Amino acid sequence: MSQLATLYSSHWIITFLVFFPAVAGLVCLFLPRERIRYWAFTAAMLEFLVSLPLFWTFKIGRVGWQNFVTEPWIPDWGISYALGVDGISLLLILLTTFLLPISVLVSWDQIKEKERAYYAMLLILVTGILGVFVALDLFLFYVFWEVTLIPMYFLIGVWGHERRIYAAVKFFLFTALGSLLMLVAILVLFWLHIDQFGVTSLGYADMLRVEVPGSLQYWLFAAFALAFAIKVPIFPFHTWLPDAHVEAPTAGSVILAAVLLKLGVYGFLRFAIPFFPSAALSQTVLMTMMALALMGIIYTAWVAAVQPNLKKLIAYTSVAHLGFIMVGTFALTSHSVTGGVLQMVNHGLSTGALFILAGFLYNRRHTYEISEYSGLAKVIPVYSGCLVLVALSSIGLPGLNGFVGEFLILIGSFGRHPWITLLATTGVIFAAYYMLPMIRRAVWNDLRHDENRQLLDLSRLELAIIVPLLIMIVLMGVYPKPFIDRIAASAESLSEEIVLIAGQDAQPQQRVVAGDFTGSRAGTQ
Amino acid sequence: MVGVPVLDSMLALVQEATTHERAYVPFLPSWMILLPFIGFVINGAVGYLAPDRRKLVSAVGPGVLGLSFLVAAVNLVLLIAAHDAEPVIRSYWTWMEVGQLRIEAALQLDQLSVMMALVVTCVSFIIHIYSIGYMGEDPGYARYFSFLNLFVFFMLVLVLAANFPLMFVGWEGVGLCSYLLIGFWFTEPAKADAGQKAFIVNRIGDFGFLAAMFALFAYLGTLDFQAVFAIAPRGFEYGGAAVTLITLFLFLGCTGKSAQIPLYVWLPDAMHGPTPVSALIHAATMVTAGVYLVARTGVLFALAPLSMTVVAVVGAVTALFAATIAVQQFDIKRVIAYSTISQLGYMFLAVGVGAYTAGIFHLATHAFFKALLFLASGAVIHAMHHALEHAGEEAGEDVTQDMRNMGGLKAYLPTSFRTAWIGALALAGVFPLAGFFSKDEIIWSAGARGQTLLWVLAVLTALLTAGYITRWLVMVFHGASRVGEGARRYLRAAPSVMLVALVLLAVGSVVSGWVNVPEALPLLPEFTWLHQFLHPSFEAAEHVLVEHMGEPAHVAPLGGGEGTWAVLSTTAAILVVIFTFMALRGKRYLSAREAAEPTGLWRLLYRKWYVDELYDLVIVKPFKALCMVSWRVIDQGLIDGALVDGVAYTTRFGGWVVSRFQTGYVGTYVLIIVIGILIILGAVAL
Amino acid sequence: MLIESLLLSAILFAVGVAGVLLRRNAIVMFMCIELMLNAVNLFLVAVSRYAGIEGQVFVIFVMTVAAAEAAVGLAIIISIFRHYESVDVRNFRLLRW
Amino acid sequence: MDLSQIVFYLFAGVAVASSVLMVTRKNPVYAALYLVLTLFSIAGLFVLLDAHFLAALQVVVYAGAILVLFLFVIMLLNLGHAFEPDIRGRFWWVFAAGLGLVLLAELVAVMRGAPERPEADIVGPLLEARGAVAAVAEPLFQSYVVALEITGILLLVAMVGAVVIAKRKA
Repeated sequence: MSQLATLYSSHWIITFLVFFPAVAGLVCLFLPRERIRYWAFTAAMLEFLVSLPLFWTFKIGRVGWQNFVTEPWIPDWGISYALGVDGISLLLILLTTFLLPISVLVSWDQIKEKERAYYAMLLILVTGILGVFVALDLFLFYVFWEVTLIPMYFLIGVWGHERRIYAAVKFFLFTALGSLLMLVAILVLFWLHIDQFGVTSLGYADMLRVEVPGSLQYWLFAAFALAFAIKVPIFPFHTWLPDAHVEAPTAGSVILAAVLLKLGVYGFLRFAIPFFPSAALSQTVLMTMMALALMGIIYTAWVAAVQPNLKKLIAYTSVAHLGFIMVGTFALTSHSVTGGVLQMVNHGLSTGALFILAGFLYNRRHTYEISEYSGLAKVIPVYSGCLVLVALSSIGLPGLNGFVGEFLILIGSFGRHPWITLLATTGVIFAAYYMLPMIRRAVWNDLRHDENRQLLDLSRLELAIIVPLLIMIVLMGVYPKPFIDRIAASAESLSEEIVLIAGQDAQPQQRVVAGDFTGSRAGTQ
Repeated sequence: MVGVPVLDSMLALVQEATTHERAYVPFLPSWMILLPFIGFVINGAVGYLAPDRRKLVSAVGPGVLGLSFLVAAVNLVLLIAAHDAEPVIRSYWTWMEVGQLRIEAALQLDQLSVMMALVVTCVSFIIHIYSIGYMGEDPGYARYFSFLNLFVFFMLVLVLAANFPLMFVGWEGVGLCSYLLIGFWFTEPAKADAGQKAFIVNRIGDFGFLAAMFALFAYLGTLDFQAVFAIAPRGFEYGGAAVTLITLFLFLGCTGKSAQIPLYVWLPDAMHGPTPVSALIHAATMVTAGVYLVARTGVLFALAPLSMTVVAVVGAVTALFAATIAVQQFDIKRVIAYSTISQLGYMFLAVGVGAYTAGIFHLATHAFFKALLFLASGAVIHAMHHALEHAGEEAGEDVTQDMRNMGGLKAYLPTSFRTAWIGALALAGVFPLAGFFSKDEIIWSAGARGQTLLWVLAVLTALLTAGYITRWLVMVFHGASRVGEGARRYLRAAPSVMLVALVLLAVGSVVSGWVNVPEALPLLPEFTWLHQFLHPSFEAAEHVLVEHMGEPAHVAPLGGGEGTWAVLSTTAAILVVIFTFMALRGKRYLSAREAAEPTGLWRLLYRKWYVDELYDLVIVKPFKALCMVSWRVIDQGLIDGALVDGVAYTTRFGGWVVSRFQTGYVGTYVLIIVIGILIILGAVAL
Repeated sequence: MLIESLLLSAILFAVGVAGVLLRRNAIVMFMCIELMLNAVNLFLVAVSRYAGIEGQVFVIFVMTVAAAEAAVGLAIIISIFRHYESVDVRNFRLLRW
Repeated sequence: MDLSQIVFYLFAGVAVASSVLMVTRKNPVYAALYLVLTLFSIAGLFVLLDAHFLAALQVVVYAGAILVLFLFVIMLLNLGHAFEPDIRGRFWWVFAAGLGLVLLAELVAVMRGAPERPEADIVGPLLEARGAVAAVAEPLFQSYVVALEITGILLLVAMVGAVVIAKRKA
């Protein structure tokens, strides 16, 4: 037992988690076709089971890195192999490994051609994602960041639907554009570090120490922020997402929505904001980011409300949800950041489940048009029950997971930005406005299409896919404390440190609450 | 599950409590909530796995509620025995905890919450019994009961929660059940639409609730009821902007849930649900949650006189407004629905002038007589539906529920007829029925707090109420029968389970008023009992009120004491009832198919002041257009078309231009190479 | 003689370029290219007198490459001629995407 | 003006004249022969410029082998008759000449920087000491031996390639 405990506090477990999927993916290429999916599932399940104990071995309340390692890799250029886990990345890692076997199962009967490459891509993608979450060296981070790009491109472009090429190219160009600018910014940081400390390094902690002079900070922040904003995606950069989702195969959509988008928020939390705190928290930048996030919440909710295509609707709701998370991220209070990280997980579960359910419908009728379905509750009640439950979780019904994250984000942000939070809160109204009509049109009403009369309810395989998600959705709504506990310490120290640094650098403009929200402010005892 | 030994121990506890005075120790509080949830799980499972096991469902659905009611009753007795007990908080687990924020899954048991829990479980239990008969032949029987149980679960969470977020869980949860139950017969688009409307309109209110919570936390650093109410008088300046905004946000939540102006529009549509659902959710329990919330947070409202005024004014105006609409409705359920909105207005008027007990009192009595009225109309609809269906005529909702198609039903449905009269008179405020006591206290309180205008509105509403409910009785039960010859033969009284429920509620409608006999009418040895019982819950709020506004007066705006006005008002109500009855009894109504739309002012009322049309024109349509513009013009046109694809097309065009040089002829390439060399060399040479 | 040699190589190169532009016969175009290569060779040799023997070494490489190029090029011309019965460059426009 | 300079100008004149004729003659065979003449002149210039070995190579490889190959191909393809002129129209005459002149001007402009009188002749003494062949061969087989080997491979590849390409398809 103690050996196991030692293993789980060492970096080897993380190293294994990161690289095992890629190795398994490569093995896929050499197996007979009919055995690929079994192998992929075994590997995915192994990955998940190995990752699971991390949840308990993670030391709650401890600030700083766990399972940390840093070994020189290419010392001439200051590149090291540095990994570590903290409260912000832990749940995202577990979310990724949790969704991996589910994605494999989702693809089970859906992917019928080029299976070898498909499962290889899926697994390699997970390596990239996990790598981004744990990398603590900018070079390593950038490599993993780019690794996520290519498998996703192929997943959409090869196994997608009709307009897959358009969507894949759009996805690729958007994301590549952002990451190239980020590379430039990383290089600038690299040179600044050499100037200031005389040694080459790209390590995370070293980069934090770099003093970036005045206006350069804004430029570098902009470069990082663009890369992450596209990934999130924040308002004007969001148009690749609906296309990518609509065209991607179900598993692609699941991974894309549930985990890949989180890389953007994670990037903001881990890199963009801590590296350039005074730029990020300067009034102009902060207000711009908040305004864009609000646009994401409100405007995309409007757009989602009129979507005729189920997957597009879900995609737009993703943008809206991530708007909430961005508000929480930039409000930078311990509550809002904790809520933001928790909401990333919640959104991964609910939106992942929504995409899976949309995929189930697609497998039956080969269309995502909502108008093609009606009265589903009558033919496939179990499916409809799942869909309603997941939709409710997505619009933040208290008692289900979505509420907890949203609540923490908003209650945390209110103390610092009351008016912005109020505007963001209107999102809950619009959430009902886009989700319920979809439910009404698809699930309620009478059967209007004869094709739907013969629909089969969820099969055992499909139940096996969706039930774990539903359990998590309810569990995280009713008893989110264990999850919050793991996030809170890191989120708190992160937000406090950044606000402190930014406060030293600039005039403390955004610390005061009550002046904004007129009235007297009482002591809080 | 609770078995017989538990019942024994329950009895022992009650016995002990009534004989000795002792500190309040809650009796199985979690089971009160858990029982309906267990019912939900069992019925839900049956609904999916074995929808035909109706017996099981009939036993479990009402059974869990009965047990839950017993638990609530025991708790009430225990509370009564322990005079002025402090609230007891039972915490089960920590829901969320980040830094300063700590939200427990905790129940608060005090006079107010246990009293509410008792009303909720009692009315729910009776309505569950009624549903056995009413929904007996529905294919979604198990699903219906599982939703209904789930509703009671959430309602109890709402009532018993010890902090705002947990209350919000119940708050949204009951909204969800309301959504599911309004749209219970989801295959009909109108019903699915109505459910959706209810949910979305309620969400607007929920926005207010959320915002209030955020602000409360920002100012006070806690969301537990006890802590908030303890800190608030010191933490907030009296009448300050902060507390005013917070309470206004809370009240926005209330207008949504309790169907007040401006968010009342969903409630009439909610009548599309099964009638027992209308009785339980949209009359007796859920819609009163707003009143409960204002009463619960009385301290905060007391600190914000402006919000108090807003609450009272909105309440009074809604009361009158809805009553006017009720006068010209022909749908049997819609009349009562508008009546509900109107009565809720009364309750808000009460809590808005600081008469919290009066508000809760009316809430309780209203729960009985309004549920009774709904269930009686349910019995009528059931009979009409049955008759028309057997006669082979069209039996849609618009036919079976239109009062112009009824009339003279007293001969066929005697029990419903008698109980409906009890309910109607109670609603009209006729002595000695429940409504008399509670409504009278509200009107009196409004006057006593010096709100003369609101007092006038309330009195007017009372007269209108007596009028429209008499009209309702006459149109349904009296006069000549307008039911077709063929169908009339099939009119049958409802199953006995339904009648039992009617009788039980009728008893409640008679008795429940006597728990709070006013001081001015010394009819019982112990007057204002409810007031005294609830005193601990409202003590703090009343203290603040008295401190800043002084004691309420003892004379009405036009002079005269409480007793005088009580006698006056019941006399007036009786007169209006008699007058209306006489005036309408002989009137001949055309059946719905032949009747023309009313004209003049009547049409304005018949069309509900055109509010739905106005909302549609001013809010819904522009908003839909806005959504469409956002998508088509901004998202697809501007961002995706002009910017994203624009860049792509520009690049592609550039590529096309350059590709024109790729002629494939060696000569062209040579030429281009040479020109290139010349240019480079030229640059070097110069 | 350095200046003169350089000038001569420039002239020969220019003539070669003009020839390539002027002619349509693939073989003659090839010969013009050979001329240009020789101009460069001349340049290298002229400069190598003062810069070192490497210039001459380099000319050897140029010659080899020229020989290889001539061999492959002429082979291509033959195969094209087989197809089009012509070596006129107007007739073939294969050098496209 | 000493003898070597006279010879230089003689060869230079022949080279320029024959190259111009090569470009302008219609018949490919004539063009090839004029090219041979040019190459010979250049070989002569090589001698004057102290590159005796290269001069020999020029005559043997270029004039001897490559040009024979050209002539061989021309005759193989039976192009010697010039059924139609392969020279472009009048516009192209002017255009090509113009471009050529511009190029010439630019080359001259670039080469302006060359020293009027270079200070030391390096190659002359080397040839004296080592002999014409060894002077070139030593760097070729020592410093540049890798490049030389690669060149050998290039020739092999070119040979194989030429055979494959020119082979008549079955």
